[in-house]
Amino acid sequence: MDFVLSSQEREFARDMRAFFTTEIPAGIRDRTARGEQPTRDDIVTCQQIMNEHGLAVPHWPVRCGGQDWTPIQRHLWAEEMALAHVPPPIVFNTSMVGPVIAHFGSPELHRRFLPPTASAEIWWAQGFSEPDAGSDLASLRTTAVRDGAAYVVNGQKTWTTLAQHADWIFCLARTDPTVRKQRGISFLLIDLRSPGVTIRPIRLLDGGCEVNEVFFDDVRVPADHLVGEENRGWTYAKFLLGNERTANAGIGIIKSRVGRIKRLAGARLDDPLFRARLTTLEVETTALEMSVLRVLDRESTLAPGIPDPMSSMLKLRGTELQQRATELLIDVVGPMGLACRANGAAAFAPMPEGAADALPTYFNWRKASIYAGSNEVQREIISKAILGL
Amino acid sequence: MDFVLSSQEREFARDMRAFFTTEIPAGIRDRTARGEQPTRDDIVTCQQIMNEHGLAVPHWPVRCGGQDWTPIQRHLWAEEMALAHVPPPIVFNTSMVGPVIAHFGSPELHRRFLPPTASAEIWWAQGFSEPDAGSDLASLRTTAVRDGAAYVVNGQKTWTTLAQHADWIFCLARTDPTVRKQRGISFLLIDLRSPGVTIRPIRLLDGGCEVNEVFFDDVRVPADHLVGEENRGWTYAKFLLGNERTANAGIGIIKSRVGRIKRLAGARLDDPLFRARLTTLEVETTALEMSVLRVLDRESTLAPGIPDPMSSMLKLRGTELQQRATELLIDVVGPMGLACRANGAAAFAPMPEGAADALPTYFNWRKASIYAGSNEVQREIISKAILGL
Amino acid sequence: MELGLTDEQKLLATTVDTLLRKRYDPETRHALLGSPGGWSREMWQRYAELGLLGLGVDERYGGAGTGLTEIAVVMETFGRHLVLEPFLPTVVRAGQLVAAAGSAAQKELLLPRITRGELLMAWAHTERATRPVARAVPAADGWRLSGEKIAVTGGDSAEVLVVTAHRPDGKPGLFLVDAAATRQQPYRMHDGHRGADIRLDDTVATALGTGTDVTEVIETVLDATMVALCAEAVGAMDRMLELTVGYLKSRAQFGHPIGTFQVLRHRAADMYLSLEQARSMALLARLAADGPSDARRRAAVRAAKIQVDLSARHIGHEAVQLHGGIGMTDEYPVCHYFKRTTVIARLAGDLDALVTGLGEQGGLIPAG
Amino acid sequence: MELGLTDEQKLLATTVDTLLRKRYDPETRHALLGSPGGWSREMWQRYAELGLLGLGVDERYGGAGTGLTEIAVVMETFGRHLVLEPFLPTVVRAGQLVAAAGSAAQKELLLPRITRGELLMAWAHTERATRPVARAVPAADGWRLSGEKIAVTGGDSAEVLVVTAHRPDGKPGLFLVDAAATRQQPYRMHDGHRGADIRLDDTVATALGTGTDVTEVIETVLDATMVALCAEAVGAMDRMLELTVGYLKSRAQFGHPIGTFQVLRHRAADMYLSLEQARSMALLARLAADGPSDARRRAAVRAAKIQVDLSARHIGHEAVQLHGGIGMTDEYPVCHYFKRTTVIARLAGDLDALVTGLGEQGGLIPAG
Repeated sequence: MDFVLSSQEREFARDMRAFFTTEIPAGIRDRTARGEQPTRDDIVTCQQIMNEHGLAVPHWPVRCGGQDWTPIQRHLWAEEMALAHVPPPIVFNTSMVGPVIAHFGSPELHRRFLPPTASAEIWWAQGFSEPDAGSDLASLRTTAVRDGAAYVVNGQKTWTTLAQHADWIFCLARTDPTVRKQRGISFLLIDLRSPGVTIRPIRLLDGGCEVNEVFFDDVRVPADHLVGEENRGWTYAKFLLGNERTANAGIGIIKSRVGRIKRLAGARLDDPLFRARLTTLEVETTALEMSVLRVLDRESTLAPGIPDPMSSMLKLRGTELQQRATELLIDVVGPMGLACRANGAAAFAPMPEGAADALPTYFNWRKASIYAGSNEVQREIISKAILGL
Repeated sequence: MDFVLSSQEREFARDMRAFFTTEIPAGIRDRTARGEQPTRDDIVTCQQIMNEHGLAVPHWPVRCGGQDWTPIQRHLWAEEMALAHVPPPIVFNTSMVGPVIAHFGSPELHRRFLPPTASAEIWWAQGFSEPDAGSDLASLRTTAVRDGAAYVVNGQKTWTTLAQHADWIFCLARTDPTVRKQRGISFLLIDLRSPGVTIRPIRLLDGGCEVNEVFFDDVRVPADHLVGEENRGWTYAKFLLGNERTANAGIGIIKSRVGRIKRLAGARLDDPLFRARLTTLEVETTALEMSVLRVLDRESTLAPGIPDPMSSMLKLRGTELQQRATELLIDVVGPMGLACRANGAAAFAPMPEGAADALPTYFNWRKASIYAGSNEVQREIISKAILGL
Repeated sequence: MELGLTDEQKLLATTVDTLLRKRYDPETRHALLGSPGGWSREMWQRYAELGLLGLGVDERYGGAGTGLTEIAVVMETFGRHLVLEPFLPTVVRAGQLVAAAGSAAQKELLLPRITRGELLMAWAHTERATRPVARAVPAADGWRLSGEKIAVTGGDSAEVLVVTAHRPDGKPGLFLVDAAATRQQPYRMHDGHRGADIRLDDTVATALGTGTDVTEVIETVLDATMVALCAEAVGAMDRMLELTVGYLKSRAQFGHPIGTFQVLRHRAADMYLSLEQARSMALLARLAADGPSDARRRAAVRAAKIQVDLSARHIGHEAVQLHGGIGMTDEYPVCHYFKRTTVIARLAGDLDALVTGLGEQGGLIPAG
Repeated sequence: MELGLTDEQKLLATTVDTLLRKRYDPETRHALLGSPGGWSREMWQRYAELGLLGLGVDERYGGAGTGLTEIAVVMETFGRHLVLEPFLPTVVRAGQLVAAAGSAAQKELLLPRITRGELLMAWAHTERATRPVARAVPAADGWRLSGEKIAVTGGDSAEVLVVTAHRPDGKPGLFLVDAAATRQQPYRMHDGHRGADIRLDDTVATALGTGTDVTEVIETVLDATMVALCAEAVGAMDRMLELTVGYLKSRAQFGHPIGTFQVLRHRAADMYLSLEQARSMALLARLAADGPSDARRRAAVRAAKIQVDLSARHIGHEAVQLHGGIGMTDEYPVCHYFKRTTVIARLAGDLDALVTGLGEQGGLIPAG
């Protein structure tokens, strides 16, 4: 498909490939390629290497360490990273809190937070979701009450991904309960070591604990850890969510999953039904990739933080295809995949690759159609914002 | 699948098969088997033969000419009829107006209408749907105003199937506009030769005109052509619609379509993808057939006219499978099927069977998920009546 | 990366769309459907005047000298208006065959007349699987062809046919045949387009060009056909969604516009997804077809046809369903779009064959 | 036509359901999942007391002398409660193999102990496609087996194994093996059930029964396994829909119970369709399995497994999706049902293989 790219773009992609496949340790990439989850150290190591080369936060403003790249270049950077099996930089740092601080934070916040955010010295968690506010994010109940030079925060966040690795959390909290629900929300930066913070892991169906509940019990947050203006947090959150117009399509994830299936499928590729399912998935993935390129092609006409309603389509179809790819791998590994090998269960002979991760990944990836705005919410957006229904 | 039947039931099915394959003219059955539409004469001929043997209206009350059969026997009668490619009796006569007259009509209406309704001397049309009342049937606007010994009927019916063949029409008309919409409706029998009746055919996407608009312009209907009580028509309509608990599954239609596809498919059956689609359709059809039998098995516990909410499931899945069968036949006939052979377009050599009817039937059968309560309405019923949502 | 249209290409789309909005409303089209020829000679002349019939034809033969992009732009607009004129058979198929394989004299003879709207052509290529293949034998004054061709779009009105036939050396050949010298069974197709079955009995023919191996040319023009059909289907699906959304907004049931029912809104959203996926692949196919004829191009074009077929089934079914009964009527436009996309999905190979073929070629995404 | 259950069978269902409601709530089950053996010896004894472990066993060996229907009734209830005890491997698989093929002495030795809950067994049948098949060679005192078996459900706790192995004459044989004489790699499966890979190295074995061809027995017990799995899956899917509907009624978003959103209601309706289709086929398979072992029975059982797999994918995906995040958590029951049905759908052949196999056998509906 790279014939749609210009020769400069193809060269850029080659440069990225060269960078990722030579500078990132082969051990980390090989493990990722085999379906293992990267460790905290793996992720930090990779982000630091990228950061040393100016490649950790290319989409930040140039004055904050970003690159003056086109949307397609940013896409190729992410794509080549995925195809080289490099664990991506911490999304909460580089795609979420970083751009918000860069666009709305004070010079003091810039100085203090942007460099360690880019270099992964600080690991951020996202504190948006709450138990009683799922798709209805703005109905959140966590409160922040000003008390002298601090806010006192009380409440509970949930689905906080990788909070067990995190040093800080950026939170939406209600600072004015008297106005319409979107109006009274502020955007706060909170040190997770503060007294009154409790993190409780949530075990998921795949056996892992990648998400957590985070409780705030009279947590005092210095008032200068407010980003931007008080009560404007909803605007910043929308900016943050509107920024990633094509990432949720997960083209790199799908392509590397399909590539892995093809590498491992062996005789299964001769089964016409299996192959037809795989081929159809490839066709729809290619269509989605082309849709991503169409969105990127017009992205330069949009200011940062303005969502493109077509992103809803990319998220919706992308997550469906990501999920379908996980299902095909189960068929490749067959009965060898039924045992929980994560618990140290071995076999008498070396297990085929994928046997340990096929089912857990399939289970885990059911999340994709739920998180980041459930696919039902995306259909609402499409029917209203695009079709005018 | 007949191993689920008792030996008596199997014998009954054999008897029906023998009747249909010996008493019904082979010419008619052969044409139906080849996918041709039966003519008016074909239908009347078949119904008359059945009626002479007491087999046209087995589900009517015994005192009105029906048979004292079990639900499963009625099902086997319909199933064997379909598998023998016999055009079924006029559904408007035998399943709709007949049972309503039999249950709610006066002795005078019985005498006058039931025999010719059973024998197809009268061909009935159904006058329920109106242009502005699709799924919301009760919002109908046709009015019947009492004037001496007659009702004066004004309004318009639509989607009136085969009205071009019909002698009489049974109609829902509003006789009291002052009460809640379901309350003021009456059930009238109207001679289509009455002054003021106009029938306008509606051409459908397959090129045929199986449905019509029927206009009533000051049509005088003798008051004794009211069935039952004035303003109770909605009750009778619900009785009528609730009576056919399993017919909309169309098991006989699907099985004969699948059987025909297998007879015609030839080398296409060696295509693993085609065969897998066919096999999956067979599995789901068998599941549906078993669901039909489960509904029949408990049908004896229900009074006539009481709907079984599971019927919604049979209609919904049945029409989907009927439609899928039409799609497979297109693949069997290939490019030969693209020409409208109905317009006298011949070919240089005999055309493969199905070439003339595959696409028209596929187009025409899109109706199945729209009529008789659209599949969306069926999902409403299931979610409310069965799941309590 | 250049995905957008140039200003000239956008102008072309607008010009054609404006003409069709004015002159090709559903009633006009409806009347054409029932007319003897089934399409408008007057419109054909207008297309000629606009230069549409010379798209893809070299300037030295009176054409515009442009590529497949312009053809796709026109086909997409034609798809939105369900144009019945035989643009695909004459300009895209036969015209491109002549342009690619014809001798200078043949091009000189045929292409200017196509461009000026004076000559209709068609490509007789498809055969019944169960009949003997069409064969060409050399004769003193050229060739003689025998065999039967089916589903020849535009074959009813074409004056000159390009016919694919097996040569004695076993390779496929392309031949020019005077349509009047053949026997024809003309018909209307289910989408309203006209076509014919064509019989050749020792019929006089001339070889198209002088090349001995036209496999590559056939492949290229089949790819161009698929690109054109994909574009047309996208136009038709786009309009089907537009009609459906419009209907949802205007039709009331149970006291509300049915477009307020969440189920219908979400199903319209899924139709949009299908449409955009098809649009993306039609674009990819067009970009690929502008490139060299290699496995990558063939894979992209076939993949596009697969996606378009999948999308067309989904959108066609849902467009009719969401319209309810009105969607089934010949009078209301939506079913005509559904019928056209149904036929498109069965032209140039059915879905099972395309998926199997693409899979056997290794698919689109490399093992890794 | 007899589709319903007898009063005795209904009583059996109620009795088992009542026991499990009392003694097998999600918290209890959750604790068992993490316990060393992974299931409850105490419950096993209760099943024995209720006579469940003797279902399908002849009365002369202490069993109930009933058929597959009773087993299906129990399995469906077990599915609703996600029972972890090794009923399927011991009672349905190994037990039925012994009952069908064992010698009188073997039955006498094994079946009463199974029935009383004193003996656990498992059938080691599945192998890795890439490893050499397990082989049996005769020895002076019986047989010696070598090979590797995988995904042996209940293989971790079974004391006696039935092992399928190739005999020197090329036919499959069934053998009894003391589990202690084998090497085992025990594990938890993704659905919480326990199993093992088992290695035989010239391991002492006794032929099960005296018959020389056990193909038919293997076929029959594989069919019984599928019938039991289909019933269990129906119970699990039934409960998943119940949980989902309950959640839709209780969870509020945007100020309304989410069950008032039409999209979610219709998707629940589609789940109901899938469930009832699976229920119907599970019933058909059970009725078929009570009949003679012929092509018709095999087709019905495989068709049921196909429908159950299709329904399980649909219902499992939707149950988790409609629950949102909570459906992903280990603490909330729905994902455990989803995991169990996911595993069931991968036992006894995957969907592609089942569909291809059934198609090659001619399907279910005759040509006509």
